[in-house]
Amino acid sequence: MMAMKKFLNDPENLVQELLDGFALANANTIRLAGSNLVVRATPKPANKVALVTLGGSGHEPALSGFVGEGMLDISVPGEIFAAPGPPRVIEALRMANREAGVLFIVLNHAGDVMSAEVAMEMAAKEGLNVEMVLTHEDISAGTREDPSERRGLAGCLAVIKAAGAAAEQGKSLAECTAIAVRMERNLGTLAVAVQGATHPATGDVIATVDEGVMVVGMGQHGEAGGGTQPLKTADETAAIMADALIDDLGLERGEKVLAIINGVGSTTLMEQYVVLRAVKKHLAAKGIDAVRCIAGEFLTVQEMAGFQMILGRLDDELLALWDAPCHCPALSRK
Amino acid sequence: MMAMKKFLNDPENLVQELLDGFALANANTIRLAGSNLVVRATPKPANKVALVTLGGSGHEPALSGFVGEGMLDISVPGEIFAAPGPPRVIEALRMANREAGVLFIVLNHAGDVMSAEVAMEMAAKEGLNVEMVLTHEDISAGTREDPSERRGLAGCLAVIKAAGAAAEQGKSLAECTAIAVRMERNLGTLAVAVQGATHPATGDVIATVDEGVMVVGMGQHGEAGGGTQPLKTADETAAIMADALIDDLGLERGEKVLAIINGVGSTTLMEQYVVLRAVKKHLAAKGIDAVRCIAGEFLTVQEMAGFQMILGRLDDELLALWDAPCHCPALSRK
Amino acid sequence: MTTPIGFDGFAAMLVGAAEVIRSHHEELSRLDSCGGDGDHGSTMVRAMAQVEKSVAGAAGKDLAGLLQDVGWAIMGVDGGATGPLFGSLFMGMAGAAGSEAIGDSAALAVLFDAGLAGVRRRTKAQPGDKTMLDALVPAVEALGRAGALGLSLDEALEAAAAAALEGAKATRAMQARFGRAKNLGEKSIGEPDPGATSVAYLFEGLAKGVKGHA
Amino acid sequence: MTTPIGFDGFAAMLVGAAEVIRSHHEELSRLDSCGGDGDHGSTMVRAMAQVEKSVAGAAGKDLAGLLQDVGWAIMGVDGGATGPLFGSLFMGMAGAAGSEAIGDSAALAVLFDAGLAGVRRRTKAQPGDKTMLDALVPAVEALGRAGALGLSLDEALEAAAAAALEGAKATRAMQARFGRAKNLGEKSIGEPDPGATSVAYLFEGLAKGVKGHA
Ligand SMILES: Nc1ncnc2c1ncn2[C@@H]1O[C@H](COP(=O)(O)OP(=O)(O)O)[C@@H](O)[C@H]1O
Ligand SMILES: Nc1ncnc2c1ncn2[C@@H]1O[C@H](COP(=O)(O)OP(=O)(O)O)[C@@H](O)[C@H]1O
Ligand SMILES: [Mg+2]
Ligand SMILES: [Mg+2]
Ligand SMILES: [Mg+2]
Ligand SMILES: [Mg+2]
Repeated sequence: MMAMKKFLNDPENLVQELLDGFALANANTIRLAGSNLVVRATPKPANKVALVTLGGSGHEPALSGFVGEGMLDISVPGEIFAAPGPPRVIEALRMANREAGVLFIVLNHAGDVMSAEVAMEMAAKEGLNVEMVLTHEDISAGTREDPSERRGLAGCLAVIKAAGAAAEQGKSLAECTAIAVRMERNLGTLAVAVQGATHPATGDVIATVDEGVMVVGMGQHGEAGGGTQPLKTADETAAIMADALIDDLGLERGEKVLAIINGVGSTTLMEQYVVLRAVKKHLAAKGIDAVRCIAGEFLTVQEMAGFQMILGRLDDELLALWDAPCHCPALSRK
Repeated sequence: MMAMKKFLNDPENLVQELLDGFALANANTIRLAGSNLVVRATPKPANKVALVTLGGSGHEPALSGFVGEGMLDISVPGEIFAAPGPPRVIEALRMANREAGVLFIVLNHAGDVMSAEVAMEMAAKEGLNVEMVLTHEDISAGTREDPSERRGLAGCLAVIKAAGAAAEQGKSLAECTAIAVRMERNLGTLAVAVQGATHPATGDVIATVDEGVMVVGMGQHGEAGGGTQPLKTADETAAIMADALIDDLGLERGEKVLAIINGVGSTTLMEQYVVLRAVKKHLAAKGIDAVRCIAGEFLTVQEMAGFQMILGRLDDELLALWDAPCHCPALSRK
Repeated sequence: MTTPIGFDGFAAMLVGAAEVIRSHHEELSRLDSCGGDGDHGSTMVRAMAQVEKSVAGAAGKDLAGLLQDVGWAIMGVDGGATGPLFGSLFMGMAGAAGSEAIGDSAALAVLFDAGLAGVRRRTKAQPGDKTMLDALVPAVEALGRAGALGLSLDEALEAAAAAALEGAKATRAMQARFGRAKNLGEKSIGEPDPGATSVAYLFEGLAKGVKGHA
Repeated sequence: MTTPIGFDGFAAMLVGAAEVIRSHHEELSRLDSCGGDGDHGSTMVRAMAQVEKSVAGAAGKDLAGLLQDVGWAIMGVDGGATGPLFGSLFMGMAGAAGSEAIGDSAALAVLFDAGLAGVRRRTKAQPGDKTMLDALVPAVEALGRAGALGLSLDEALEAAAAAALEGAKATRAMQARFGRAKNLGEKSIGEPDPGATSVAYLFEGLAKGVKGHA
């Protein structure tokens, strides 16, 4: 495995330094408040539902890069690849708490869920008005019926976008929650990796990929999509992954979907565009219309090479919510 | 050097495929027109100056990702790392031509300049109203007095932003040109690389960096600029590079600057934030105020690892132009 | 010894635990490198610093208050699963603790039972899944047996430490079914689980601390 | 031969050049791999396909029209420096060509002189800088000498091809001062320049084409 070729200082200070730089780079959108909570520079009116999330650092721009108009209100960044502890999470929930309520979106990873659940127990005791929604849309493990083994990957972007737009429109907490759940239940994500990554603080190898192969469903056992296999062309890879997602989601002719290609680090935007175009074509050949398509680095894993493909079934309301304006460091729609 | 770990199809079709995906991913901002020219989805009113640029592909999101409100009107993408030929460039100039005039921004690379000059000769014959401005802000070669050997790197972002905002405000071609030149003359860019890259179409190694070293002064295609040294911390690297830029620009106590950290590919946003924060601090210690700071991948070089540091002296007008709204695939300011 | 364990006793035990765990942090990170991300040692070091800080800051509080503070402080280390799991142990104990000192090993067992219950609310992992539970469950069971047999407080803690160590060692042959190491599948067999090893050092330190205090 | 070279003659020469260059495209890419980015062969293949296409499409035009179309088509290959440089060669020639055929080698020399001038407007590179100029300049000079000596058209083109080849070979020992290979500094010494090699093949093909046409 490669040596670290990173521009870093003392690993002890890494998270603080990256948050300081993040805040500097996005001063007109977000700021740090309290115990390194990431909040909007211009707060959302208090009569609207607030959105909160939490998650480890090292995945920039996720998740704090989703804080902004039409998206999140508060993100609680943890240590590198490690969830923040419950004290900062409950601090965020208290800060967000309001009559309109708080929607708390949590990606299904053990540490995140543990922290979230402790905070939710405290929130209940304190009488905070919070609903929690778990995202677990990675199709490489578990089943759609029992998604408890399914991880939350970059598909959270679509959930946050839909619920964030609904909140901005003044929808109730119950409505926002229902929208988040509906988007989540209609999402699938599948990852492919061609190069591993190192933990930037410990220097530990956190994933390896052999030369000349690609691993579909990285991090799990790769049941869907065939797991470890020889590196294929962009079009072949797109087809394999899209078929696994179509199958899992039960997508049918005539349906409309959102397609996202999320680069995880070293894979270029150029390649992401090539793959996005392949997905669009592949779906079209099956009568499925990718009515909205984007590509970019939304949730990364250091210098890992590969991407996550996300498909989401869109009904008219979810489509309109996707099209609603937003402005956060990682995404901007007019 | 590493083997290619890229998701690609037939290299012959690479540029077309990436442009198709790019257009798909940014359908509400840009579209393809004519011979693969990238134009705004919603054209700028004809009574305002138009901005045009050209450049090789493989540097995504640059340069076509700078097309949009408050930025460019047309970009002419070339082949991978190779300028488009004059026919498509003159096509773009004709398409952009208007009474208010066209500002043609060209990065100083031999092929780009040759194409631009042929097109400018034709434009003159045809009576098109075009002014050309060259960007050559890489301080690793040449001198500020004779910048002919200085390449145009990611600093073009600041030039396009300033001139684009001026054009949007209805300033004349002479005014827009003067602004572009003033921003360009007050810019410096310095690049550092810790890992090379391959040409995605030919598979050729286009830059190599030995293990454990960094090369300061390595630019878009790995042109050596001296400066091979052991890999240093983020803070040390930032200080070395910032000092070189301060020196070249003759920055003094009390001055205001724009600071941009441009990730070139594999270097994470996390690292870019850490470096950005270091630059801000380093400048502050010298009494120079980095009043505007951003980080991100604006102009990349495939899987190369490293970044470009850009400093630009800001007067009140240039600061206001930087703050003006814009909305293009690579940058969005409200 | 038969001195009841109140605020001071637990404070000494916790400081003992912090010392032992800190002295093994490199081993803990190395073990986490095998199947995880190599940060368990540094996370435990941060957690133990929090423990010592809250011990110092809790002066004047009762036992429940001390345990609550310690649990909450551990929760705050932002170290992924470790914070909520180890934090829940102490917060669970805090819920069962009163203001009186712990007079015998049966009362100590009740306290740790509540701590284990707190941990179990955070994870579905069972003994055999190669997690901290593989050390914690036998340690708590040993305390229960000690209570039933009427052993002294330090005998009980020594038995718990021995059981935890045994349990941690046994994880070497197990395949991880929780935590990051789960992704390794069968390759997770061969080294002990870092979290279970931490629990073994925790009980070793508690037992040492109680003696120092006596 | 003494047949004047008009549209048909130049068309045959250009097709001859396309054939020779295409048959060496792998070598050209390999040479570009040493100091550049390995695309010179494929760029020249695309350029030559454009040449053939515009030869076919220019039917009915005069010599100036043919050369103009060919130059413009080469410019359109989007291949970095190659398009404007080789395109300017032919567009420069077009500017000096009339509607009449080229009757002798002196007239041919005038034409190529204008082509070279076109190239020189695009670059400051001089012979010795390890670029296409190292083959082009001696080839055009050879044509000039042939014109002065009153050699036949095909003798003139053979002399030009020989001079171009000589010039291209000599670039092996040179250090690149223009183009991507410049970045290699001294390491650019050791292999011939791809662009100069292309020019040599271009003249070889032109000379072959003119004979085929005779
Ligand atoms: N879901 C879980 N249930 C029980 N114990 C767990 C779980 N996840 C992790 N652990 C324990 O935590 C240890 C790893 O701790 P640490 O490295 O600090 O956390 P992380 O895995 O977040 O980096 C594992 O060895 C295991 O004992
Ligand atoms: N500035 C220049 N002046 C003269 N010739 C040049 C210049 N730049 C490149 N060349 C010629 O072009 C050749 C490389 O062509 P090619 O590989 O097609 O272009 P690129 O360098 O854009 O990839 C070089 O071998 C050299 O002969
Ligand atoms: Mg990246
Ligand atoms: Mg990248
Ligand atoms: Mg760990
Ligand atoms: Mg080349």
